Amino acid sequence: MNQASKPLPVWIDIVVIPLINLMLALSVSIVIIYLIGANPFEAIKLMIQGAFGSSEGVGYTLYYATNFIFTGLAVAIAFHSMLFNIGGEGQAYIGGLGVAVVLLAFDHYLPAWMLVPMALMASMVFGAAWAAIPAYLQAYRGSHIVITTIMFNFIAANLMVYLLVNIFIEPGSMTPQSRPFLDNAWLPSMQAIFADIGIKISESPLNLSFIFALIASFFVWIYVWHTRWGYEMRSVGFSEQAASYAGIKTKRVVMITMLISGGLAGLVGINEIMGVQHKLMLDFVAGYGFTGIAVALMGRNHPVGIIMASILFGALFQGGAELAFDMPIISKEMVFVIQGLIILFSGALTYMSRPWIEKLFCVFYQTRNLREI
Amino acid sequence: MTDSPVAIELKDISKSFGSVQANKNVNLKIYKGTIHGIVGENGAGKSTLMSILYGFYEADHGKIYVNSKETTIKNSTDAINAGIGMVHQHFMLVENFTVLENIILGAESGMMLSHSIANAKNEIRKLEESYGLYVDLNALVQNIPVGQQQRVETIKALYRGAKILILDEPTGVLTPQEADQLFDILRALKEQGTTIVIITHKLREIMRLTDYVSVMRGGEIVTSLKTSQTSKEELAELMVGRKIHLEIDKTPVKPGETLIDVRNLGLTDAQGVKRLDNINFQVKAGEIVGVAGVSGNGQSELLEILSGLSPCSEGKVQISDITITPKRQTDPRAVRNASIAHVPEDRIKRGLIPQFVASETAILGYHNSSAYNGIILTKTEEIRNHCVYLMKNFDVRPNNPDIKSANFSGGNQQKLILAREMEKIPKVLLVGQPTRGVDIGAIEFIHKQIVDIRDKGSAVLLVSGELDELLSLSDRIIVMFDGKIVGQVDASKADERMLGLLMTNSYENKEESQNESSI
Amino acid sequence: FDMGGKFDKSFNEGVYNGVEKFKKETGISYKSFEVTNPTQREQAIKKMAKRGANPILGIGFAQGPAIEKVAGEYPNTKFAIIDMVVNKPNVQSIVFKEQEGSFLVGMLAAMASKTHKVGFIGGMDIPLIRKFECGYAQGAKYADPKVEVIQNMTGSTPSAWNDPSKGGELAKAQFDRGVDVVFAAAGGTGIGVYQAAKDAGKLAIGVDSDQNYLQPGTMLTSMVKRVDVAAYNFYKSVKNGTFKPGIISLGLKENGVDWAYDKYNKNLITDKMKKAVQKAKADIISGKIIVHDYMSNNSCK
Amino acid sequence: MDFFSFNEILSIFSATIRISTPLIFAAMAGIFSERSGVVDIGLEGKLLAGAFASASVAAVTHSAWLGLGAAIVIGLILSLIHGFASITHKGDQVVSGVAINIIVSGLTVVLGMAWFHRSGQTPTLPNDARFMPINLYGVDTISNIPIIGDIYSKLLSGYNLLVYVSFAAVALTYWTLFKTRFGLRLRAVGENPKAVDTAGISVNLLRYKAVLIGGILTGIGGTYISIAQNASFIKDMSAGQGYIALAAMIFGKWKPIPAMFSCFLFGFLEALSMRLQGVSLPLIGEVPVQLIQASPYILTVILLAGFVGRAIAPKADGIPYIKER
Ligand SMILES: Nc1ncnc2c1ncn2[C@@H]1O[C@H](COP(=O)(O)OP(=O)(O)OP(=O)(O)O)[C@@H](O)[C@H]1O
Ligand SMILES: Nc1ncnc2c1ncn2[C@@H]1O[C@H](COP(=O)(O)OP(=O)(O)OP(=O)(O)O)[C@@H](O)[C@H]1O
Ligand SMILES: [Mg+2]
Ligand SMILES: [Mg+2]
Repeated sequence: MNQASKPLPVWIDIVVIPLINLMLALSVSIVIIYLIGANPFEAIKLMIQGAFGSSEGVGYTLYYATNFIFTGLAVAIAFHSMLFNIGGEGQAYIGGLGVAVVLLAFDHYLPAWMLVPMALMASMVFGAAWAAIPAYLQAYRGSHIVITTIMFNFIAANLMVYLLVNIFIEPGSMTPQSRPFLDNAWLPSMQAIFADIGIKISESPLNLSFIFALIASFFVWIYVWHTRWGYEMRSVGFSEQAASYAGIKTKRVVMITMLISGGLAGLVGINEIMGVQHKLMLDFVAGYGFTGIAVALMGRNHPVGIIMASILFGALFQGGAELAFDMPIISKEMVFVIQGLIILFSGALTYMSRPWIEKLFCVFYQTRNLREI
Repeated sequence: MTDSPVAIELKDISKSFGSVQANKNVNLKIYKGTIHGIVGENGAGKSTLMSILYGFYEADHGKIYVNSKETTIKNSTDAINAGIGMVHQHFMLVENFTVLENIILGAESGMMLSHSIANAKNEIRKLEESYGLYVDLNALVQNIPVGQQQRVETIKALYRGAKILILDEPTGVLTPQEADQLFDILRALKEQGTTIVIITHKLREIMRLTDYVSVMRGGEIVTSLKTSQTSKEELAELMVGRKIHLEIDKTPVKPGETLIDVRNLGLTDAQGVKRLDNINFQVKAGEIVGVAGVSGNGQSELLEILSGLSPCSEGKVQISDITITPKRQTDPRAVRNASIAHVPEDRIKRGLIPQFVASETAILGYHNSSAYNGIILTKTEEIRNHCVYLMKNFDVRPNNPDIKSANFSGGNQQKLILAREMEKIPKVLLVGQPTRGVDIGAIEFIHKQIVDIRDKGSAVLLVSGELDELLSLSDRIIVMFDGKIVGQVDASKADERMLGLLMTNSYENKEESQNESSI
Repeated sequence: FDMGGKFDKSFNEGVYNGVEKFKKETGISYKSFEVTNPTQREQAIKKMAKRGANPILGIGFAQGPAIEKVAGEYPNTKFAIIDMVVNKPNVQSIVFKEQEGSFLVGMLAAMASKTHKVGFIGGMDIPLIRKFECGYAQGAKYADPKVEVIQNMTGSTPSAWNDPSKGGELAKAQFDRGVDVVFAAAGGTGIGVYQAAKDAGKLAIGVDSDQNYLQPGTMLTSMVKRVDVAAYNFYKSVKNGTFKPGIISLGLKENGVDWAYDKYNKNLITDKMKKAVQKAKADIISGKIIVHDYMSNNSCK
Repeated sequence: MDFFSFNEILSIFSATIRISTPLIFAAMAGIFSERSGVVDIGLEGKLLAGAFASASVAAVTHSAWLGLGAAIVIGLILSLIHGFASITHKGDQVVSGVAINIIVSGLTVVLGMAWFHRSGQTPTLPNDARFMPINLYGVDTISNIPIIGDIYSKLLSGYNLLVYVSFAAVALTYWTLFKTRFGLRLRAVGENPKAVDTAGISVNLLRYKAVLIGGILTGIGGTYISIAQNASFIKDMSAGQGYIALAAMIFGKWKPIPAMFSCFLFGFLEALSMRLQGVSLPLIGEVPVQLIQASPYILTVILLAGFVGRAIAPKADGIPYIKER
């Protein structure tokens, strides 16, 4: 969206500027942490250590990143058709429902290698189905997708409470959650996978879904930029009139795009339900759908950017949790503040420092040129 | 050159966008009360120079003198205060505002709108009367034809008290009649002391209208001349740096089988207005049929139906292998598969996707072809090579498939679209406004390509607002008025005057039909 | 020690008070953590165990599975969980008979009501909240067979526990239907219910902690769930070496639940009401009255 | 259907008005902002911040008015931040809004704990530090007249001042947008900022003004939530109303009066759903609570699909204005 005004070496745009933004966000956080009476440098050290300092920390970071990659991709792909899918939250929730339905129905009868693809399908189909009505209404009735997807988030929440309390609940249980799946319906954890090949890593919720997320990113990249369908999708996004001139069925493209988007969001269900919780429960989406919006925008709607932004957000979540754990004075809300500041500086004030750097860069080059003369 | 005082003087103006130097040490004097033309190829830097004068861009260095006083123009407010007004090439109008609201925007006479509106109405009446600038003040801008929109822009400038008026390619989108009216207005303005700077690609207009003319090339002013002391040919050569053939060499027509057969075609729009009424004509292979008409008389609708973009409500069309009736709709994809190519009238909105790189635009509409697709993946290399090939064939500059489509000049965008549509030598070629806003070097080239493809046996249907283009390219010309065909003439036997008369068939009804016209 | 995060405020505050009391008395420090998403529950508990924290207390039913898992991995660490049953040799499960406390406040509501209509406002429609509601309705019917119990749930998303505006509107809607005493089991949402009751001159009943002080004159009573005592006792027992795994079920008899009677609501409770409630309490303790538990069959009958 | 007596219908309508008030403030704020071309997802955060500021200041000073003032100041500050990111630095408007929401959600609790030591809640306010319901002139006498009196006393009278202010805000928004010079320019800048720029008006300044007005309005809206509708701040008490307001604004096609009515619609559906819980419908029997709770959202979708045509946003909405293009 932002047009770079003057050409600078690429490394400045993708390395230096993001770093500066991160620094700025951290400086503001430091001031706030100092004001509430904690040692800010200790806090930041804890946060970084928590996120990346141990294989367990990294595991958690990547586990969160997995969710963000799915929801970020969902938002991004819709964006390429100029559709603002705010419904990732609900689609992920329903995607998890799909996973649970399949696993609860078949975990007694089928082996793991059959359950995994079935659950993958179910998560995507359910997520896509939840996106289908808003998509249809947008394409054929002109209802604004932002409103309909927001509404569908609420509807999904109500549906899930109803189902969990009245249908899926384990009899006699206090908790509105389904029975745990049998072991064969658990997605292998990274720890187990690494153990198989002889590498020991500490336990974390990180599981095979992370690989699925990377594969999904790759597919999105291929789909958007290297297939005719992606071409059509971007055409519709940039110019509906030109797209129809080119013989593209714009309404169908809107439908397909939203179905893919919903399917991607639904994959959160694989990570959470099949990979980590091993049962259907309330509120397992925990806002990942909304975070996906920020992730997609920060990642410039490109899979590589989304993966990087997801890891940043994963680190914020994990590091933040560790920070709150180890520094009682810092509450989870304080961690929100730090996260918000980082989003603000790296996502919205992205180019704030650019003019300065441009100047610096010019001066630097001029002096170098002078010296050469 | 003369003793009349200098209204504007530019000294050493330079401006670059990144690595592109759009203006290089430009020096220019414009005399008070004259009409000064600026010509130059696409991308020569004309618009940039005028935008600097109007404060839309800031020059990297150089000085501007207005009425011999050095003036800093950092933004449009400065320009307006210095008495400069501008009619931009792409209108700066708020489409869903009324004409009146657009005129007073930024020049309101008080806090309250009602007050401003009352005041403005009187003043605009005065402008209307003294210059013949009539507009419907209460119409929404999006509902009035471009000619009217341009008047709105002009009134906007005058309403702000402009004594110096800049017009960037004002006639690009106007019909000859509208252009004539504009020139009358400009002459009236000049009479009353306004200084006018006009950018145009049409040398004929320069010769008819201006007192002085400056030629730009590669960001520099090559020369400034008194119009009476130069000629079209000289200007053309100065612009392009080589000789230009303004005449087209054409072999006699050798018509083949009928490829477009339109019978009793009719179209009634959602409001129940008849946009097309009982249209009948044929186009044969190896023949160029031109469609003349004041814009808004059904030419665009005709093109849209033939290209499958919109359905018809009556009659029958046989085009290539495709039959179109009200019951049997078709779509652009089927049309293209039947070897029908379409160069749309509005290149920015339909013909290309500004955000796509050139190679992507180069396959728009053909993107499903197996030449560019594997089973799943697109063949990126093939697409790029194809684009490079098209660019070479049609002399698209810069010859780089990785540049965003938006960043080519209009003429080059047009060449790329033409290249795409003509490369496969379609059976039928539908072309709308092929040279709108394109410099004469490119026009020469485009005309030659269209004649070439006809000689290769394509049936060409050409919709254009340029009468001389129609006259020199077409073999036959049909004239449309109010959704009907009011005349079919042999191009070799027709002239501009005759077409003009046909196009305005019943002049008294014209105003009415324009109000009904589409956006 | 672990805070059950998003659940209700009054409830967590109770635990906090109990733990603070223990800390003050013994000088033993503790670590707490508030979760923001389901995955963090296990993460936090495990981390505490790993760091050698002993004992560890999980608060709220949502912690159950996490405690169960971690307790298996750290068999030497002593755990306790409130509001949930976990069958492990090193886990003490502390559950409350909320239905009994709710029964008593239900009686009070019915007796205080002039319209024979009493209200219940829950947070989310989940079993725990139905347990409250069910006991409340039984108590109300016991005291006044003609009474009508009108119930509402606030929502289906976590914001249902923090939406006082909606709580207030729900209360007003119930008042419009003739309710004049309302019991809120909805966390932060309850604040709005109490405020609405005060603004409308009706009565309200608090939950978990003694909330009578919040709106004196409006708060008829509170259904007190002595999580503070439970937490305190648990730590104490570990310290004294009297820790016993298994289920501890705290009802009226064990002083785990009760109704609040203090200086703030003295004037609202007549002697007659007080007597009736005290009698019922005794009857429940003695087993003469059996309050049906929603959990036993996921139904209120 | 005979579930609802006349009195109950009146009470549904008056609940509708009470529920709609913060939505209206936020929706008007959204209209100002988006009409100028700046998307404002941060409405939610600004409402919450306003709620916190007014409750805190009112708790300390015992003055509702000072609370209101503080909320407005906070709204302005947050708007400046949003403007700084998305107008001055052409940053992504949605990301900026999301960031503001997250920061506010955290910071209100952090500050609340630091100042009032009550897990993020502010002290309960006495009535004289709140905006209390006011009775319109002559309510006591008129209320005795049947029907008309009921309508007057129950439907028109008895709201707090800010409810009436919200109606005034709608009128003022309408007037500003469509009757003043400022409004003309504002609408123009959201449609075609280039046109505004070439007309000699600063695009950025205009957008800042619009966003700042939005800050004032959300400040009032937040004040309503914490010290008029309620008597203290509770964490996350805006509970998604900012997003609903955004939806209402789109539903109302970025026009003040239709947007107000869509706020009413949301409010009404919510008020209705509260009263439908536990009521059993003929034939169907008792409807699950969740279905009733979801009904406002389901109905909105149905209405959107059936009755409301394509909503067309201001053309430049969400697009930072970069001159050199
Ligand atoms: N905003 C911009 N950013 C980058 N380069 C620009 C920009 N505007 C113009 N240029 C460059 O400046 C050159 C001159 O552009 P300008 O618009 O002045 O041409 P022009 O003479 O008006 O062309 P035309 O006849 O097509 O209107 C172009 O070749 C282009 O490369
Ligand atoms: N963002 C940009 N980057 C680089 N060059 C640009 C950019 N925008 C415009 N240009 C250049 O500016 C010049 C003028 O652009 P403009 O949009 O005025 O087209 P034009 O050539 O004047 O159109 P027309 O053919 O209708 O007269 C073009 O040569 C184009 O290459
Ligand atoms: Mg130009
Ligand atoms: Mg041009």
